[in-house]
Amino acid sequence: MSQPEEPGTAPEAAEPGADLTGRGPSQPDGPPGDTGEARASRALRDAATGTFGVTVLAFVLALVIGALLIVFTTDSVTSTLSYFFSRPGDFFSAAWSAVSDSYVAMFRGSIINDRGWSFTTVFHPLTETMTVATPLIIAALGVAVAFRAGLFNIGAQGQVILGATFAGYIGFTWHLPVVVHVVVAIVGGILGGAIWASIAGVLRARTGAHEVIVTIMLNYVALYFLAYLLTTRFFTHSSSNQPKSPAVGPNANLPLLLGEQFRLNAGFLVAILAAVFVWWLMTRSTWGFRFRAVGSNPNASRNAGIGVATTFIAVMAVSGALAGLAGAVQVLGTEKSVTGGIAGSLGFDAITVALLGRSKPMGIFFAGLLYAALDVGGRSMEAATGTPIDLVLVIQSLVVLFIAAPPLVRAIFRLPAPRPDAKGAHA
Amino acid sequence: MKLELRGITKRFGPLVANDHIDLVVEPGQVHALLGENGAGKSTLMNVLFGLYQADEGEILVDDAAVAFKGPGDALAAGIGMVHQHFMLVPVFTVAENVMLGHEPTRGGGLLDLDAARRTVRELSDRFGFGLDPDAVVEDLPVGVQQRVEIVKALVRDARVLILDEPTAVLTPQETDELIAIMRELKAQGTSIVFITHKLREVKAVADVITVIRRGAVVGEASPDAAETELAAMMVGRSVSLGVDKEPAQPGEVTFRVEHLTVRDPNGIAVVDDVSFAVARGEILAVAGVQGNGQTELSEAVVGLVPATGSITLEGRELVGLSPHEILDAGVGFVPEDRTVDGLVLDFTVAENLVLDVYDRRPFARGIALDLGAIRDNARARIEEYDIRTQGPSQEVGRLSGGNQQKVVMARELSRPLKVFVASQPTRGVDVGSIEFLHKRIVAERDAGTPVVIVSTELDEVAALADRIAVMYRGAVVGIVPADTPRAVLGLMMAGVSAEEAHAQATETELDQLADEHTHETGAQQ
Amino acid sequence: ACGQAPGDDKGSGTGSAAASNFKACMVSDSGGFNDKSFNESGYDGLKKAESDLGVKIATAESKQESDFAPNIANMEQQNCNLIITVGFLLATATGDAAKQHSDTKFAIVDSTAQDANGKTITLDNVKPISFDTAQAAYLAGYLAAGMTKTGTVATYGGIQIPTVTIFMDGFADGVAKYNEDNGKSVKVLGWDVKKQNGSFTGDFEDQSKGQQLTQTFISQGADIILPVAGPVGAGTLAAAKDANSDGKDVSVIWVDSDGAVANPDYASIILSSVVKEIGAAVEDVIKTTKGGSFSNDPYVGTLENKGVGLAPFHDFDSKVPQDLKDKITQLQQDIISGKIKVESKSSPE
Amino acid sequence: MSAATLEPTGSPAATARAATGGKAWRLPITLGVLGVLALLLFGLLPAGGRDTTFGLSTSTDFVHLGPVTVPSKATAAVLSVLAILVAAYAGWCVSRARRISRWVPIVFAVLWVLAFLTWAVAGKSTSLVSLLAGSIFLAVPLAFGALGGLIGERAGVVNIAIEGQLLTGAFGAAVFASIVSNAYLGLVAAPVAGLVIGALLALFTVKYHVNQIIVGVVLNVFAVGLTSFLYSSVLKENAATLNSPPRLPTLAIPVLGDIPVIGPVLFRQTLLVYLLYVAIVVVAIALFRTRWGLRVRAVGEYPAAADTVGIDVNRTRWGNVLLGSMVAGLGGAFFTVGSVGAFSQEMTAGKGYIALAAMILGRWSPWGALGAALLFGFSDKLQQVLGVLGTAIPNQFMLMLPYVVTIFAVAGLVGRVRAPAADGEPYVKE
Ligand SMILES: Nc1ncnc2c1ncn2[C@@H]1O[C@H](COP(=O)(O)OP(=O)(O)OP(=O)(O)O)[C@@H](O)[C@H]1O
Ligand SMILES: Nc1ncnc2c1ncn2[C@@H]1O[C@H](COP(=O)(O)OP(=O)(O)OP(=O)(O)O)[C@@H](O)[C@H]1O
Ligand SMILES: [Mg+2]
Ligand SMILES: [Mg+2]
Repeated sequence: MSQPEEPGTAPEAAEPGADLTGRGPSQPDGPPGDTGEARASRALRDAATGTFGVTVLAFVLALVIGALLIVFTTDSVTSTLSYFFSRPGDFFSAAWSAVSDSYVAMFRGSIINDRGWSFTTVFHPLTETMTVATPLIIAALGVAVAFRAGLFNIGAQGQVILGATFAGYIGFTWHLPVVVHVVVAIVGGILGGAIWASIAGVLRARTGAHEVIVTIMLNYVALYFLAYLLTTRFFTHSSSNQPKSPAVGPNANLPLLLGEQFRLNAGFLVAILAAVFVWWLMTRSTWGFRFRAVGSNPNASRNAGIGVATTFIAVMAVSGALAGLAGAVQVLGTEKSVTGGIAGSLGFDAITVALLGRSKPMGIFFAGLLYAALDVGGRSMEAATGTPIDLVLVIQSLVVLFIAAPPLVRAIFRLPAPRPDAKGAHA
Repeated sequence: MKLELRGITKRFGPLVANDHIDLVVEPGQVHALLGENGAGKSTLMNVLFGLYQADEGEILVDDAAVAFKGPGDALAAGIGMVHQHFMLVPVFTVAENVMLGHEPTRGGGLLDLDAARRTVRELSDRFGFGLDPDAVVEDLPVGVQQRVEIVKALVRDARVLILDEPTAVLTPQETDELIAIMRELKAQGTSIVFITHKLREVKAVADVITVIRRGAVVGEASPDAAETELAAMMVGRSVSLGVDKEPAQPGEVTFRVEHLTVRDPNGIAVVDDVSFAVARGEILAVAGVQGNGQTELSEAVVGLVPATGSITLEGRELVGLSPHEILDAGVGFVPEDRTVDGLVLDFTVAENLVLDVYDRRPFARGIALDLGAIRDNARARIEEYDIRTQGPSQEVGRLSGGNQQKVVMARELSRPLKVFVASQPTRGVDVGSIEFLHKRIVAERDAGTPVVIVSTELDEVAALADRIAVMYRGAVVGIVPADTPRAVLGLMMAGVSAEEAHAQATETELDQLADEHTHETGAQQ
Repeated sequence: ACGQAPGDDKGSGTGSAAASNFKACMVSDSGGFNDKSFNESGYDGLKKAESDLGVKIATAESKQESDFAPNIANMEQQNCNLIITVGFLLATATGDAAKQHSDTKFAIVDSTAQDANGKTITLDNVKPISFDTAQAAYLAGYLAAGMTKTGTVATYGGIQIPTVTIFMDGFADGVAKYNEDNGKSVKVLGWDVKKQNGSFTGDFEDQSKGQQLTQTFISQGADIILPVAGPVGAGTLAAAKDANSDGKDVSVIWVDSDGAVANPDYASIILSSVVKEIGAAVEDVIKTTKGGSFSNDPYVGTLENKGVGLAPFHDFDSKVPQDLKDKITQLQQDIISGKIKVESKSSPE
Repeated sequence: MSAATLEPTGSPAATARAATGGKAWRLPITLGVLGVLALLLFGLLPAGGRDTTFGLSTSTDFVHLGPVTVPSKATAAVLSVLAILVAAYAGWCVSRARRISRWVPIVFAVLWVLAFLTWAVAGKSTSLVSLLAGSIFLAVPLAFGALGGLIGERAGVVNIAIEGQLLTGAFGAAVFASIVSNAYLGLVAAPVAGLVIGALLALFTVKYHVNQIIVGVVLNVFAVGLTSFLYSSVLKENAATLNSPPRLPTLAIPVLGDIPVIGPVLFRQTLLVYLLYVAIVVVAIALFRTRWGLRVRAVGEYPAAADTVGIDVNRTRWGNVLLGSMVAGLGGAFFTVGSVGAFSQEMTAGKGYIALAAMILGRWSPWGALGAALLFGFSDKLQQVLGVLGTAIPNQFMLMLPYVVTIFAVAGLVGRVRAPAADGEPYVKE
């Protein structure tokens, strides 16, 4: 820097760490001349108004609203309303127990079961959350890659289906040695997703066809294509007309990480690797540079000699490859056989997770775990208290919305805005 | 209307862009703001216009404090503004842009487009801008967009008019027109705040000059002060305003354009059978009124628009190659519109500085980026080009206009080149930096690179050129020596051939003639 | 809100049956408990068991297929005595869970427990509950063929899966039987038994597609339609009613439950229904399990055990000719006695 | 300044950047190839001697047109040749550097589809009226959804939540119409229900700058959760009072409704469909001809520019998101009072996403949205008709038809579309 002593410019030392490629403004250090005291009090305030504090408050807020919904829909509570004025205590104790039962069940179902009687039962919920998060994280990474390159891949769903189909088919048809089989099946899944997404990439690059349209349409095509495959002997290997494939061979299974008691499998490691890979790809590789440049300003990229069209195709292929990998992990890790609903709502949940994680690998990793925890916890809440799963969807969406809107949470809790230079770049 | 700014302070994070600035604009006064790139001029004006909220200080209109929540309030208070970064809706027509916000309607909220067209024509005729009300703004060269922006501000009859570098891409004649208008407005009692880097203009029109440096007012100057004095005040050191360069030592001719033709979708030749050659160690300046094909010519060189004919660099044919291959072949390119074509605004300074070399050594090994090398490069360029930024990792979009331009120039001039093609290379750059950039361009020439400069700025053309090619309606009217009188150039820019122009341009009628012809050109294209 | 607070005496159930410690649980397939089809019927059976038998219940609604295994596991956590899973999609998950938890009883609706490869496995603690719906659909086909005035009837499904196509198979075969017996040539639109291909809406949600498909059938001359598509069947009811107000005479044969009861507004156009008594079967298995006499013998609902059947004609009772009624009763006897074999590729093994 | 009296003309650069020459040939070439394919597949290759019968009227028509029977092979050939001529005309236009009228692809499409139908229905008969009326029917929610979406997106707010708005609209219409036993009042409740989602969308995106796509996607989940929850906890048990709404009656417009073919297709519809016609026209005019529309588009393209001329960007966005959600919500009424009556869970079945695609395919314009919705509706209905007529193609592939057709339409005919430039960008001031 030319004039470090000038008051108008931050001193060299105040430059943010080594994150050359970081998007948002991220100046952790205060302005020069900060006194230690000011720093300390600021740190305190930041803790409350900072990202973490706000995330916690967002959670609290969503749970409070969820609690209201639970209270007013639980029969044991609403029945006390009829005599609320003669004995309000009943209402409050019923409400309290309904809400606390629900949320305790949710926590026990998704994080740690403190009532468990063995290591297995105590930690089982957490591993379930990790298991469910696995494909979600991977698919969300795919969505995020496209998103940062200015493409909106709404077709993760279809790509997951193709990935699962390819991986599954290799898994239950071929017979290969240990390790090799699972690797080949995974590669097959990656290819399946990449090919499917590339259709949208190529059409976008060659004809300008908008990727949102094409990927939405391809979702349906993939769905029906799989439905068709499931009626053929070629695919189901049986004359029964159950639309279900055989299970993948033993060598094609992703190995379990914690033994038979847990469903947690090596897919979780794959998810971690994928996150690291995407981080590296987007911030440390020339490909990522190119992806991001085209995403931000295709004109300037083209002037700088970057092939915009080829980049579109590459981006979609990488994005689809990750979605395909998610499909592969789903089949080889937990589901074992291919059915029409193999993709569930993975593709759409992945969009939420990707954006909730601000399209960054670390963010996605935690967003995926959070989303999965809500999912897993919600199901155990339904099982334990009868709170319908649909209500869980409502709570889930509220949590996501509030977490994504720190200023709203601050406004509700009447917290001061964070220092301008300390604000996290919210999506 | 009297306007007063008191103690205005605006911070961007740790950066204090405006530091307790006081400014008084008297009614009917042209108040010039001078300051180097990044001094905080635009920021101050944006605060005044309600686009930014000041952290401290107050704004007084006719001695009463006002609070502008947004530009709407400022407009209502009678303030108008021409923005440095155009505030034009790219997909709208000129007429739509001009009427936006105070649209004439025909009852029922239906737009009266005809009325808007008439308004545009009237104003455009008055200033000799030659605007087509139905042209779509994004299709227009920046110079024409600049005129739209001016018309848009004038059409509202503001009582205080802020002009943030309105002349950056105007021809000298257009600038003179604008100055005439400013005088006229001033006579009617309009106050004007005028930001420019061109000292000639300041001296011509300003009543008061305030100089800002690094966010703070450093003093006032009189319009009578010498240009060098003003320049020194702005930059804080003495600046030499001319370019002292050795005469060219043209070497071997390595860059040839032959029968180059670019057609628009309707088949009209916007670059029409253009041929020229540039030798190593020589600067060819392409002069001409905006919209006569210079933009397309430069874009054709880098393969951005399809062209026929031939462009050879050291014997290698460039027509038909992709931009990637052309840049690889050693072409350095500075597009005329930096924010649209030159920079990725939400990339960092460091990233923008390697935008076209990120994938090769030393910035990449295989497909892995070397962030250290990228950062070191950024540090070096920032230092060398005096780019005012909070650091290599600041987003380029947050730099001041002139500093963004320096980023593009720094990037293109710091890789090994076999030819350098630049459109409006010093658009919006302050005098101190122009001096530096011009020196850099001359150094590139002296290192043996053929250089092509496209500029509407005759001062710049005169300062840099070894030879001048004048374009008119897509064709090269003639290629003349650098010392050709301005009057002759002016005639040529109106389509008169070089010989004829020389013949016509006798000493006595020179100025007058040049004026008229160039205006016609402006009106026609 | 000013009512009297109840007394403190806890425990005395107000319901019909005394509370029991027996807990019956149910896991739906991805259609959810409001699918107007087998999940919903199963759920109704569970609810009925709750009020009739006083058992405790817990439910888990699956939103997607990957929910199956965890949902069953959650039910395990709830210490259920009996876990009922609904739908063939849960076959493997049920098999796996049953193997792991041999002291919990399981029942699976519309399928058997299966291993990972989809092979049926017999486990001591799993009771398969399936339905030979084709038998009842066969009667419906015969009925439709006998009632059509245009000589064309139609059927369609939501998605081509066995629990859907078994209806369509039976229906088409029933029509064929009618043609054979009476030398007629009533046409069936929407399903080709031999090719196992026909008309589907593609999902179990989009009722407007069902409505349009029905409209297409009607414009191609069909006047009796059998939708096998859960809630999408509502589209058929609407389309039929619209056609009738345009002067046509179209009627509908409902599936799963008695349509005239489930859709009272449309009773006037519901000719009959192919009923699959999932609810009763579920309640029954809860009852026997609670009573300690759980058995893993497969239950197959047939005409014989009234697990499937043709619903009453309700509004159409007077319109169906007596000899057709007799003929159908006869057919039913013949099927029960085995004289006529109704076969479908999708029949339970 | 006196010299500048010359008539200004467009700068040459203006047009130079607009497009590149090669693109112009895409349309004629695509049409030409399709035309020749039609001639081969439908006209020349099939065996002759079969007839195709098209029904042209419904039983209640005032003027009863008898069905038309034509020789399949010859008719298909003639129609294909006509289509090829249209393609040739388009080519002629391009070679003369003339604008191709927007009717060209429409006329071509009609001829091509007729040729196809003549071939597909060879030896059988089908009703054209039913085919077209069905297409419109299936297009209604898509068109409403797309229209609602584009109203928001023109102001720069991406509306992925169309699905949620349709769903809550369907729910609101069903419940309210049930309670008051009046289908028309359902049409009042539907927009209000859509507004709930719209208000949340605006709150989070416009006021709190949350990523618009995330909010949209999440609101869809929210809408599913909320309506499903209310359905199972309230509606199911009280179906008779809360979920058995009357359905909108068909209203035949006098005279217009009696025109052969067109009448029953266009003018014997429910009020909801007529509202769609009105909405399309009104929004098209409002968006492109009025002050409101100009400002909205400015906000969607370049909010800062709009701001600098005194347009309140965020207020405009609020307004448009709310308006758009009401339009989409109204479209939701189609699913209940507009068609089957009762609400059921997730009954919109992804139509909101198709509507989103229709909006883009229609280039964010009301007429385009309608066209795209009709294209989708038509191919969906066609798929059903062909399936019912009997085909060897597995039903799963038939079901793909509308989706594949859409892909071809966007890739082959529509090409590059451009979203409002600020679509998805929150407007944040320093
Ligand atoms: N802005 C753009 N949008 C869409 N397509 C573009 C754009 N710019 C270029 N293309 C298309 O991209 C294709 C290839 O572009 P280009 O020639 O720049 O790539 P390349 O340099 O060959 O690729 P690479 O950089 O991978 O070597 C061409 O078909 C071109 O029309
Ligand atoms: N939005 C922003 N965020 C952060 N910094 C900003 C922002 N806008 C301007 N700045 C910084 O404020 C300083 C003043 O910028 P400003 O645009 O006012 O300069 P200027 O005097 O107009 O320069 P120029 O002559 O180059 O236009 C610069 O250092 C610039 O980087
Ligand atoms: Mg390239
Ligand atoms: Mg500036």
